[in-house]
Amino acid sequence: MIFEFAAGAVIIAMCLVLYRAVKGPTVYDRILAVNTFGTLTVIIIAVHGFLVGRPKFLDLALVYALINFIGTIAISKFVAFSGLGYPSEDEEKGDI
Amino acid sequence: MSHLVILRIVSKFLIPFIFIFALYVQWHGDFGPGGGFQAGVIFSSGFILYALIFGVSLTRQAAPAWLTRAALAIGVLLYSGVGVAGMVMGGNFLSYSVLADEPTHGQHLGILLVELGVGITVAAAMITIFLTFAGKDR
Amino acid sequence: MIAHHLPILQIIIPLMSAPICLVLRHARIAWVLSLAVSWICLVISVSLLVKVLDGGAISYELGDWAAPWGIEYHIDTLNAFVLVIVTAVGAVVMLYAKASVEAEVPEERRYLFYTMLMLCLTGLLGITITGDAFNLFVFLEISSLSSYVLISMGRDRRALTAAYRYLILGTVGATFYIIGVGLMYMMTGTLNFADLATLIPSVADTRTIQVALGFLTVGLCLKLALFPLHMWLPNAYVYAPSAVTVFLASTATKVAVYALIRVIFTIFGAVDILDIVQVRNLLMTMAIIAMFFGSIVAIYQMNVKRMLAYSSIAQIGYMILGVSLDTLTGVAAGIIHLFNHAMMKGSLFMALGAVIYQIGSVHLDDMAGLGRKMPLTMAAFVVGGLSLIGVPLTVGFISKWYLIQAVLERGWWPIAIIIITTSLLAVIYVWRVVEIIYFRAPSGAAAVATEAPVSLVVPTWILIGATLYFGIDATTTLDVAIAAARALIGGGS
Amino acid sequence: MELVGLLNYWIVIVLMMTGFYIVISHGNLVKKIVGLNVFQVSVFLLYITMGKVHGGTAPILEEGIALYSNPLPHVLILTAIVVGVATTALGLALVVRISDAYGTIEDDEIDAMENND
Amino acid sequence: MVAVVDILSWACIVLGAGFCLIGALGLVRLPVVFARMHGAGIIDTLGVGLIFIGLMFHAGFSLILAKLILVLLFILFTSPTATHALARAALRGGVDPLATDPTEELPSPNSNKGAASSKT
Amino acid sequence: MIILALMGFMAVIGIAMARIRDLFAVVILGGIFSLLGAAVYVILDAVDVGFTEAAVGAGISTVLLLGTLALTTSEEKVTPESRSLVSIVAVIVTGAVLVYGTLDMPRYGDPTAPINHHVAPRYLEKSGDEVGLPNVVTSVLASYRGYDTLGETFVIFTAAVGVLAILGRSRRQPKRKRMKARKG
Repeated sequence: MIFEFAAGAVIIAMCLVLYRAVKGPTVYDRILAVNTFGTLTVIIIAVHGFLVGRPKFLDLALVYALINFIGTIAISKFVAFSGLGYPSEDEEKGDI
Repeated sequence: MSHLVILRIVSKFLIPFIFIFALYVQWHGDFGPGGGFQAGVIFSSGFILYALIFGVSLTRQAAPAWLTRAALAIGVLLYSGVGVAGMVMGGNFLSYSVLADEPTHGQHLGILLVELGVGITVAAAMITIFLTFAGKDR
Repeated sequence: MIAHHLPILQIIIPLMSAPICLVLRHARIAWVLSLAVSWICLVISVSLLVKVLDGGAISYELGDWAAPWGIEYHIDTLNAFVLVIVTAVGAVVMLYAKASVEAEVPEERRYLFYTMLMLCLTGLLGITITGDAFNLFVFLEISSLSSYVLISMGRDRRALTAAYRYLILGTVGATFYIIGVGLMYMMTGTLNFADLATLIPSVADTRTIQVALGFLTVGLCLKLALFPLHMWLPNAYVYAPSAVTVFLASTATKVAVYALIRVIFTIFGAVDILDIVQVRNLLMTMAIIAMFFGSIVAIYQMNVKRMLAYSSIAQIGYMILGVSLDTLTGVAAGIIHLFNHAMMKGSLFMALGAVIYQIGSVHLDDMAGLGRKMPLTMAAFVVGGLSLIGVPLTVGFISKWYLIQAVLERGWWPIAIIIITTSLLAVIYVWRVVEIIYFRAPSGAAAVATEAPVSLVVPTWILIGATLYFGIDATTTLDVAIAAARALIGGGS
Repeated sequence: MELVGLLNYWIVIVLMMTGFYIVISHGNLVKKIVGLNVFQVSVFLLYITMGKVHGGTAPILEEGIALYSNPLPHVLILTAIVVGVATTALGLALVVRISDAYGTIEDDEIDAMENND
Repeated sequence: MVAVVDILSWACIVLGAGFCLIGALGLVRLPVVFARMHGAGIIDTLGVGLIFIGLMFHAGFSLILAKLILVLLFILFTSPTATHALARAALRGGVDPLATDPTEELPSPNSNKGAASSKT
Repeated sequence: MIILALMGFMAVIGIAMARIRDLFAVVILGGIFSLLGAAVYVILDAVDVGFTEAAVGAGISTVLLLGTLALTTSEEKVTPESRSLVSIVAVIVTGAVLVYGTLDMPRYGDPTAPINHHVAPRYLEKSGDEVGLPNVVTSVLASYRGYDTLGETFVIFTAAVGVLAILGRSRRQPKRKRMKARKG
């Protein structure tokens, strides 16, 4: 019962956050929304585990959190520098 | 973004845990969700995080091109090697039961090695792909 | 011992050679390895064919798990025959590749080229040999991904867009295929071809299965470039490196046709669902349109490679027409045309590759007068062209003869007339090239051209030799094709 | 009301068609790839949906649990996800090269340039 | 005893869920990105924290508790860091932290001029 | 209920992705789409798949898409109307065919569906004895259908080598050209 309530509340919160993600207006709003959305997904997964009575799979929540973090960093970095890395000019990096 | 102190410290602190988590996922795949593929991706995501914060060239020092290339090949060769071993030991290709005295032991061994192969290849592949993209000049 | 493992060795040897090529990082060694592997594959596939002809279908259970639970390799006459086609072309292409690749691919990417070619070969063999619907998808993707990369290695920048468009359409096709497989799986609970064939009849009248058949057909037709879904093909063939064009033109679409035959005749063979959904009539209509469209568009092409690409679309039409007839002769004609078309298209594209090697272009105007400058190559081209038209003593005649016979058996003489008409259209486009290469004075690069190197001419003539040999004495190929067709039409697997 | 059991499938089909629409209607090369991703994820959902059993749980054996969902679709989709990401990576690599060679990633503009070539 | 734990857990989860809603509302209603970060912050700390603490009461002493603590710790570490990185990026990108009018279009290199959807 | 809500979100995001022209926003929404998809997989009991989709779809794919945008451009031009009309027709026809196909399907979650009776029960009942692992997905993945997984590994191998072949720089390439390209 309590878990259903929590899941419902989180879903409503997701709805609101989703509105922000779709609406924008700036990229930063979207990034913020994505980050929050990821957190909410982590909650949903954790709560769902308890809801069905098999809360063993919390490793998944950890992966979600991790990916969420990396994704946000990557996006922020992309926005700040328009690139993902610093390919330094004077280096020989034989990729092939 | 390397001048951002907070980011650097937090990620330096996190990256070892990411690798440990990847290893956990790799070995825990038999009992819970996870396995070679997921572990490989998580392992590579540690590298990706490092590359995002500290730059591609530093990451290339940690994972040089020859190493990732070798790992790519080693992973798939390990997988198919297990299969061939099954053939040599008298079963069909990829039959693990003949690898040890008892079928279930053989299965365990085979799955362990095979998942390891998958993990190595996937990690190497993801690192290669990411670094090739991030290291390309505009 | 070894004989028992032949089916898997067929796949695993080229598969494992790819990572070895990657670590060796040396173009020459990679080529030698690929060459050795491709010839070993040819030997294996021929011995498999012999074995199948002697002792019936072979089944190989991977991982020692019995069929519906594990994955099974099931080799009957049809796939043994297709295996021989693929490996034979692969072996000859490897001979051809060295000189051609050295001219067209930068030094440091050559070992990657051979790695990819090995993976592509493996993927095609894997599609052919497998008895499991999802395993087919996995190998389909191996071959597709590697062929996108191979195409993108062409020198022209349009190679990139050709590869990209092929990637998008190919992936859509593959996704349609897995939707179809998913729907079939949903209704039957199995993925094994033989198992599907026994279970499908009981659910054949459900709408889900009908839709599944539709999606499988559309997905595979995208891969095999049947008429309205052929958009990716011309550019991909034109801008790919020559060796890749030869390889893909003579194997990739053939294997996709094989997969379609497998779906229609093995999985859905035991039911008359084909009549319910009208798949067969649709295929036939499309095949006939493809024959006309391909031939007519080919006439207007100035780039000879593109001309042959459109002619391929027409030839695919012949194959599908044969398959859609659903009679013994028709299916046999379709199957034998797989083989024959692989031989003649392979040799034609090889000849064009030699031209590119020497004068750097296959534009019709640039090729003027080449008949005297490169006599051997151009003679090969002419023989290949004659075979494309269907002149007696070449393989093209055999397949057309059987196709017409099959059509007449059904009493559909208008279609026979259509076949003859499109052959006449082939005369036009082949004649245009012949006229220019023999009856015009050479100019530009062609004026100083010389005969192509031996390593290009010999593989070309190997395939031309096959074209002539199997055109004169078609008993072997015909026997195999008819045996394969009989196994298919007999219902079930 | 027996069609309620199909509602999930219908939503999945809507998702699939959204992805398919993005692939075939948009001229931007990156967006096509994004659409392909959406398309594939939805097809994966189709498989996973058909593997679900009411009252079942994740197919990880444990004492005291009798009903599990069907593991086979999961296995197939694991494979398919890998294939999907492989295709994405290759497609994006091609897009980068195309952008280098043509200076644009719009299909129409590339077409125009190719016709001039 | 059991009842006390249950009530505590209920209270935590209800509170946490409430904070999630408040945070989400803030994300929608607040004017600019820097202000909206506060809403996100509520979800990332109080929302997640309380819900997870509530779940921990349910889990009791087991491996699940350890995993819950790990996930919670991870989120508590990474969320502020991510928000920090985002704030830096937004500042660099030219979003004016003092702007109050939500309708004001803020110039930034990547702001989506094309967000207004086209009728496709 | 949770599933329907999440799938509904996915549909909303999908439509938004089709309409928004800022590619950057599209990629971000794509990330959410994958994350939601992953959550749906988990709720539908496919924990392994959810795991993978989260790591791959939401993680790697998004990062790669961002990398591509960084190397190209992030604004999409308008698509001609005629083309989208044709596409809409094609999509509606395909969708209608699929919906037609669903009508005879076993209902969602039906334990008596054929899919749960032919091949799968053996995995659930016997894999504990035959393979001896609690995670049936791993048993099927690595043992029963281990050959598919071998193919899958080769697919990712192909992709990595292919990306190298398409994008990789040679070390013999002169540096000056690259420096100039970067400055320019």
